[in-house]
Amino acid sequence: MRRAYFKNNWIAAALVAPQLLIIFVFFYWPTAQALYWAFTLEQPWGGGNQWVGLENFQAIVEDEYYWNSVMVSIIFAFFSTLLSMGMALVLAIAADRQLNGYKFYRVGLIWPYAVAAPAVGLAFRFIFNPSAGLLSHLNQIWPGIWDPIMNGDHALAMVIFAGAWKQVAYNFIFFLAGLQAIPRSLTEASAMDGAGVLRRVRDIQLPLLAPTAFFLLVINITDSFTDSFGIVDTMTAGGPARATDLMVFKIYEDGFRGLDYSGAAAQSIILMLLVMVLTFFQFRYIERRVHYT
Amino acid sequence: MADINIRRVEKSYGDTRVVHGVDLDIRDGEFVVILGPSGCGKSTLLRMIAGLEAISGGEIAIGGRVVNDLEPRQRGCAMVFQNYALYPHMSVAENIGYALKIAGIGKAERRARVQSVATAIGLEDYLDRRPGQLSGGQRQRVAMGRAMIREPKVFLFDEPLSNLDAKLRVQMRLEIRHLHQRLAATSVFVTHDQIEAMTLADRMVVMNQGNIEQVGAPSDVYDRPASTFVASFIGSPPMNLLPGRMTESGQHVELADGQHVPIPTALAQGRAGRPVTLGIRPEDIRHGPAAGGSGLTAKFDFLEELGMGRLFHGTLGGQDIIMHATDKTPPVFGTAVDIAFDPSRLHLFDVETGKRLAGESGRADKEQWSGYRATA
Amino acid sequence: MADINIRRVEKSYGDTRVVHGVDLDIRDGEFVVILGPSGCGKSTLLRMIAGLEAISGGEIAIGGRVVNDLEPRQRGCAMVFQNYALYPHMSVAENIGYALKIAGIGKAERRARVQSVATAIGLEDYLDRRPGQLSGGQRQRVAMGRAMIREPKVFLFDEPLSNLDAKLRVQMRLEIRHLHQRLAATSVFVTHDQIEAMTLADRMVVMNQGNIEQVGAPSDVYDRPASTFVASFIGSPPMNLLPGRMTESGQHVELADGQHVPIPTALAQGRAGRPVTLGIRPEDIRHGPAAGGSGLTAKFDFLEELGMGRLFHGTLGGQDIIMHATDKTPPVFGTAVDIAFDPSRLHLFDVETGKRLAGESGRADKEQWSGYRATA
Amino acid sequence: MIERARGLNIATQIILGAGLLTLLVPLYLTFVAATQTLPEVNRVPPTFLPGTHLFDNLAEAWVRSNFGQKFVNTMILATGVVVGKITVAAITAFGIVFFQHRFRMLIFWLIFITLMLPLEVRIVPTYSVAANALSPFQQILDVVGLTWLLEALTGMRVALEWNLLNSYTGLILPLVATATGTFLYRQFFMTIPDELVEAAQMDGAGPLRFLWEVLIPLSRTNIAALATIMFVYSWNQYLWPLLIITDPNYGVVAVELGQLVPDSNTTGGGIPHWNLAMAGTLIVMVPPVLVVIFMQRWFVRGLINTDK
Amino acid sequence: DPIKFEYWYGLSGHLGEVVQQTCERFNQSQSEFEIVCVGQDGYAQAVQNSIAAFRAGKHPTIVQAYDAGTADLMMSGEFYPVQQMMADFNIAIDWDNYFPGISNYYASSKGELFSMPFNSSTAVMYYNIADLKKAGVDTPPATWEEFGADLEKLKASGKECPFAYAPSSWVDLEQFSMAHNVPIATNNNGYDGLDAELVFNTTVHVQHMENLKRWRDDGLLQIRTSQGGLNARDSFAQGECSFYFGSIASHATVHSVATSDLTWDVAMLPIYEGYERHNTVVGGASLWVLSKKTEAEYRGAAAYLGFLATPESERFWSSNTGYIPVTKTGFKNLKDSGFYDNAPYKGREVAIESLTYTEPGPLTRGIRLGGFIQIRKEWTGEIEAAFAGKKTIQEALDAAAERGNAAITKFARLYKGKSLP
Ligand SMILES: Nc1ncnc2c1ncn2[C@@H]1O[C@H](COP(=O)(O)OP(=O)(O)OP(=O)(O)O)[C@@H](O)[C@H]1O
Ligand SMILES: Nc1ncnc2c1ncn2[C@@H]1O[C@H](COP(=O)(O)OP(=O)(O)OP(=O)(O)O)[C@@H](O)[C@H]1O
Ligand SMILES: O=P(O)(O)OC[C@H](O)CO
Ligand SMILES: [Mg+2]
Ligand SMILES: [Mg+2]
Repeated sequence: MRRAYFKNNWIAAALVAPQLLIIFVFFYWPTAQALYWAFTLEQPWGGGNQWVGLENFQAIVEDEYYWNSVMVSIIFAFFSTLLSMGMALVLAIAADRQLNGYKFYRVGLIWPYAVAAPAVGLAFRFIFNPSAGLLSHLNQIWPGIWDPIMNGDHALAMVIFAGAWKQVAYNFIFFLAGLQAIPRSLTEASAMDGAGVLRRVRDIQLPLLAPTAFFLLVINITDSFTDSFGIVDTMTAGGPARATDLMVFKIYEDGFRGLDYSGAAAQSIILMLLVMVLTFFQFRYIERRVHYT
Repeated sequence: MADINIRRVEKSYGDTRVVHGVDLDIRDGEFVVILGPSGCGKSTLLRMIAGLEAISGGEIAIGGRVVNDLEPRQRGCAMVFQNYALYPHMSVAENIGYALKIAGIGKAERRARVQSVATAIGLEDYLDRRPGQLSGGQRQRVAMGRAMIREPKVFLFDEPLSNLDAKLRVQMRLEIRHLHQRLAATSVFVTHDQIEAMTLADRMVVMNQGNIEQVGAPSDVYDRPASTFVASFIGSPPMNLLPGRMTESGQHVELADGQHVPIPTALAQGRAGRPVTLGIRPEDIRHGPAAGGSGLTAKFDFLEELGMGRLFHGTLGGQDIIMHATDKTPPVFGTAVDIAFDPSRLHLFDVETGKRLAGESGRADKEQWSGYRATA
Repeated sequence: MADINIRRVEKSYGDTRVVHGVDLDIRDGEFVVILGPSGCGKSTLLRMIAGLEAISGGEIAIGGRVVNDLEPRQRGCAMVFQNYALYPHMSVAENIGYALKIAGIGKAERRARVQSVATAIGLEDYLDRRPGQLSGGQRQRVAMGRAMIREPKVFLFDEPLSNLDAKLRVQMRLEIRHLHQRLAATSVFVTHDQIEAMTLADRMVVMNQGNIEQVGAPSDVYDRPASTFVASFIGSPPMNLLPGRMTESGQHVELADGQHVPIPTALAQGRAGRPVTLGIRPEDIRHGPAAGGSGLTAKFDFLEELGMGRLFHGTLGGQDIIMHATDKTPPVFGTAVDIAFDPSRLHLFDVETGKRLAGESGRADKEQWSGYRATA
Repeated sequence: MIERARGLNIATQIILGAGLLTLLVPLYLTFVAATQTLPEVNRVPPTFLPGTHLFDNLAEAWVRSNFGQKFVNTMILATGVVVGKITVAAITAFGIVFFQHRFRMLIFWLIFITLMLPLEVRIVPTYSVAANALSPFQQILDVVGLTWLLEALTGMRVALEWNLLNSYTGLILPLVATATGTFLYRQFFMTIPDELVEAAQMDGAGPLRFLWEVLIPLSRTNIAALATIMFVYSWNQYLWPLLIITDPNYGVVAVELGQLVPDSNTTGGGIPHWNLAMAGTLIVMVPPVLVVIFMQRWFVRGLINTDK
Repeated sequence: DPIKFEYWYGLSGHLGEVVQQTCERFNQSQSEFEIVCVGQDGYAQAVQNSIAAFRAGKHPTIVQAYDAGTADLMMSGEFYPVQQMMADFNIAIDWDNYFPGISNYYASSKGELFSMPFNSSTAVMYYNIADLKKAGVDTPPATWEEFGADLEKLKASGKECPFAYAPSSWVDLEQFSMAHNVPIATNNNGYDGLDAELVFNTTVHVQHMENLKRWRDDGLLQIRTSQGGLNARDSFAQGECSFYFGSIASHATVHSVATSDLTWDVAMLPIYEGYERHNTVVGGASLWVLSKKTEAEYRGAAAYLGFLATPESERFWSSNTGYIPVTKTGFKNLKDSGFYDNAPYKGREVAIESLTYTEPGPLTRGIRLGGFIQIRKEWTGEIEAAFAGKKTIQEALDAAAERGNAAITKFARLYKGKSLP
């Protein structure tokens, strides 16, 4: 716990004021408005609204496609996080061994981070194109084995892969930083204790990376729930047959595109609650296990 | 069978050589302390023994087997690190038992051995704690326990006490000694603290800039430092070193201010009229007219009270000196006062090389001194 | 005009009180060292003087002015921190001159003053370096320079030497002393190292668990500790404390194994037959049959070579004891050997309160002892 | 450390190679597509070897999308966000970490929660706010009756208006408001030793001086990391500019990129010029990739103390 | 300075560029006004963004709104009926000159035109002449039965992809139902009241969708969407597939992207045997003038719309895009000048023919359903599910109808107490 503080709280107020003002205007005010809409029927052109209580929520929870969207989001979150964190972790551990070419790999693995999501989406549309892309060869051998256009599972897999790809570099950076922060003497101590490289990874590095992994888990999961719009929009537009209808995409689609502001507002509220609960849960139950001091 | 033989071992990082062809033989069961200032290559040497650092040249053998190319785990050494390097995510029991776990030793046996080690280091009540929940001394003991449990042939310590406060340091020192008495494993202990080195070592190795300056029993090194470097590195406060010149008669050294210090004649051989460095330890100086008569005088400025004696700070022959006095003579400051020392406690060094003058071998040296003492 | 008056000062964190109504007067220009074990409240007290910690009760006045509600910068104190707290991104010159810069002092004057301070602390050649490029001792000096440059009325030091190695510690100690002699600013120095305290202090304040145990000149505290706590805290190795019982005659203390230790009669007053704690410092014990005749015996197990003397570890009256011997008597281990000590060097403490027995005031105590010494 | 693990070393190299390949293949294909003509791009089966039209495509994409101006706009956007965010985040984190007031945790959570509701889902109300950033205050005035009161007293109607549509401010401000930077700083500030604060206090420094002369210089690597993240983030902004910018003079690159592949659900979209789109992608990628490569050393270092 | 006003349009790509040109032509034609035309990259976006902007008070004066948004706009009431506006600014327009099928679509029940007909289209069948010939077919199919048979023949002739298909409510449901004179919803497709109910799950539409699905299962039809790279139109234009259904608006685009050796033409949608062909309905978009603008801006808007209605503008628009002329004289002029006789314009008259095949009846007048954007989405989603084999066509259409009805109900509730103008 910090013990040295400055006393002048007026200055503190002045310092936090800009950010609070901006988030009040651009975040809380609009969110409050959305919250209000969730309990009304809001005319798209702003002509007026009627208070309907929990009806919008009721409609949502009774809609099987809403639950489909929740499921899809959870699957997406789980697998894209697993995939990107898993891959980043393996690569970071490999890179951390600092064999020949380490610097080259480090740069090579970091810079995809800079590529914009729309560009990722476009590139992946290309690659996963069943008739023209890399996988079209597969289709020539086993026709129909890869069909993200009509096969929902394939489409979801494709979106997951692209979503994961986008995150690998970011996760890699954090894992590498985390690994390099592990004191060298611990590695040496375990080497003296008789542990080989792999054993060390398992017994020392992985456990000590847990705080980093936790941090990334929160970021990745939150991100996969809230920041997946771009990829879905460019790759599948939620289809086919709602197989990639992630919650945030559905909100945008129903609200902004379908002009159902109220229903979308209700969905936003649920999404926000869900993300908060997830974050809270992660903080409460996972963080406790991963911090050592 | 765990003697360690170090032959012309060198270490270079890129172009800079930090260990220059070191030779050292450590006998089975011996407790050797490597002492030297920061950056002199102590840790590097130790880590080469451990296998944590590749050897750039020469050869290290443990128990007669050359280990240059062996991995750390194949060398049968255990090491205690300066910052302990405990695994923060494991409990004390897991930390201690980790090596056994890797060796594939069953749970029951592991528990039993961890238990017995924990008892030995007095941590039986802390087995379930994480290192973060322990005090410095307790962590240090865990680090020790972790090394002990493997019953290694060789114990390596890299300044394991330097993070502890003074009180704990004294206590841990004793524990390490007891440990060594019990296990009788060959031990190499690195430190830059000379008290630690003196109290722990069977034999001390004093290093300087990648070279060994002196090897010997602690009292030998203290009483007959092989060079001005060793003389000033060992002893706190350090030995007073005064530039002077051997008189033509060879019976005295003349200091910068013209005072004459009587020296044992044996030392003068062939050096009459030549410049020398005269060494005398603070505790070997005392107040009062010299027993021999022709008294020396020094001027003191202030004293530091140690409780157990006092340190007088002043000048002699234009040079700062310190006298450690245990008597309660009322101090006189600012004017010349008589001081005295037993000539048998004097040290002479070559001005240029810094090497100790007189008989080359320690043995000869000793005899010479005791001979002198007897006749004095 | 910078005496410091501390009146019934208390500090609580929530419900736990960590400083219990401390009273202390520090004279202008005095060098006071606060000594005590970790967690006893030294830093807290110091930080309340500095204004870094709010005062929960009582009053602190500096130069006669109550400062309870003043901000740190208004109190005219400078502080040297344990880890130096140098600004890592500023050069040495910038670190030292930062306070002046804040005070709005012009560049030219600032440079001149930084220069003169740097010369005083011997860092003229390092002004452009960053703290990261300095050795521990140099950093410590920068921290000192930073405090000096403001020419503060009061200097506060919070264990400024504890991160240095032994050698540097000795050297920095001297520098702090010199500094104090030159500037004559009131200084409060916190440490848990008793050597530091002894050598530096005009007056020592020994604290324990938020209370002051003893205040006095270092030699007073060393020679006449007010309690077993002070006795065992000051001195390294610490005073040997042996449980015993005053004989009916009041001339001896009988130890657990039945041996009798002669004591000065003055101490026995009204305590005949009652249990007491007998204290004797390691350096006050020596080999050999007591001068008086009726010898004591102890059994020794091993010794530690210090160069300047040796520590014998053993037991007396069933209790571990340590003897610091400077003679070169060949050690005998495992069997009873004669030891002796001057009764005038004995200390007696109440078993229950731990307080020193005999005259309540230090002065009376002193006279009594010297009286005894004269007749012995 | 002496380690004899040849097999493992080879495996490590293979893993790294494969990982690099996986990450780079999409980028490579982007490059390949950017070097081909339209028919070559659309050929089945595709060729994975670069063609010869890279520079034609780059030039064409550059001209067609008027990237010159878009680059300037995006640079202004990115710079604005980077500078704004670094500033706002730093002072906010400072206010939270180094002062002890009752609302610290409340403010912390107020900011933290903003991470959880993305722009996409509150886009319509946010848009209204962007059209008049003072509208919340106006509405508050209206609701509490102040507007009415003032009108009654002075005869003047309070009409607060600050339109952010089609402006750099509108592009920048909402992006500045998010929480990421504040967190990074908070984490870093928590590692600053108390003594440093106290030393500054003893030296007579007030909070602002401490912030400016001690904290900010010490946060340089963190600033570098945050700047990199924010630059990439704002350079790649898509949805928000798409929404609030209707004047092409304020257009940004990512939106322009999207326009190279028209919405094919509306008639007339024309054939997607994948070759140009990919050439555009390459062009658009250059600045953030350069920034990341240039900053990666500090980037990694700046993150080390933040994740614990 | 000229009076500036904004116009947001949804057309993109080549067609979007032509829209820009109309703006430039207008700006050059006079100096009083300056129209600022902003492409919104898609019909849907144009409407959404306008709504968002409207709510914020920053909307454009004119917006191009597609057919599906018509009911939403009408019910909002937030527009300036163009017929009224042109009258207010004394710009004479011969409203009777407009094709009735077109003007009806955008008019109130009393016949007042709310928005300006602009880019009008209808769905047609694009076919590859050479491929058909190779398969032994000389005339394009007029019935779906023939169409099915032709697919078989094409396949037999070695064509991998006889039919490029992407589910499109506009073609498969809306234009199809009009051509067959079957209802999409009760209340005459919503014209008679907001409380309409979808019935497309009970008409020949079901059979048609089942056929499509069967063709796909038989490998006669390939799904081609932009998500898969080449969309249906481009698959056709590249010669990969022999048939494709889409808007006549693409006529110009197909010309511009077709491979040089592609021989192709368009024809009216096939009809199932036993059904009588009716007129198809107008698609594309019209221009709406939104409320809450200044008089000056309205004056500018009126001038622009007037400018678009001139024969030269109409000619410019129709010749540079595939959209049909919206006035009878406009069509006549073009036709008389031989415009439709030669490539690249030859064939576009098929659209007019389809639109005017019969007089618009109660079921072929158009669709006036609230929340129709949502309904299209539901339909697409369900059809995709059926194509993916998750349900039968009937189940899919039932679900689409049910969900669509919910949207209609919600819309009715949203505007409780109001009725269609
Ligand atoms: N990885 C390295 N690369 C280059 N030089 C190194 C490296 N490790 C150590 N050195 C240098 O080798 C010399 C010896 O280092 P070593 O750690 O052995 O010193 P030491 O005697 O243990 O000192 P200390 O008491 O400070 O631990 C030093 O000068 C150091 O700077
Ligand atoms: N912020 C705080 N909240 C609660 N307790 C505190 C706080 N700061 C210090 N303490 C407690 O107050 C007591 C005195 O602390 P202080 O730092 O003054 O000890 P110290 O004598 O300086 O010890 P050390 O030698 O370890 O520095 C300790 O028990 C400590 O745990
Ligand atoms: O492609 P268009 O412009 O003919 O329009 C088709 C439909 O009407 C859009 O809803
Ligand atoms: Mg070392
Ligand atoms: Mg302290």
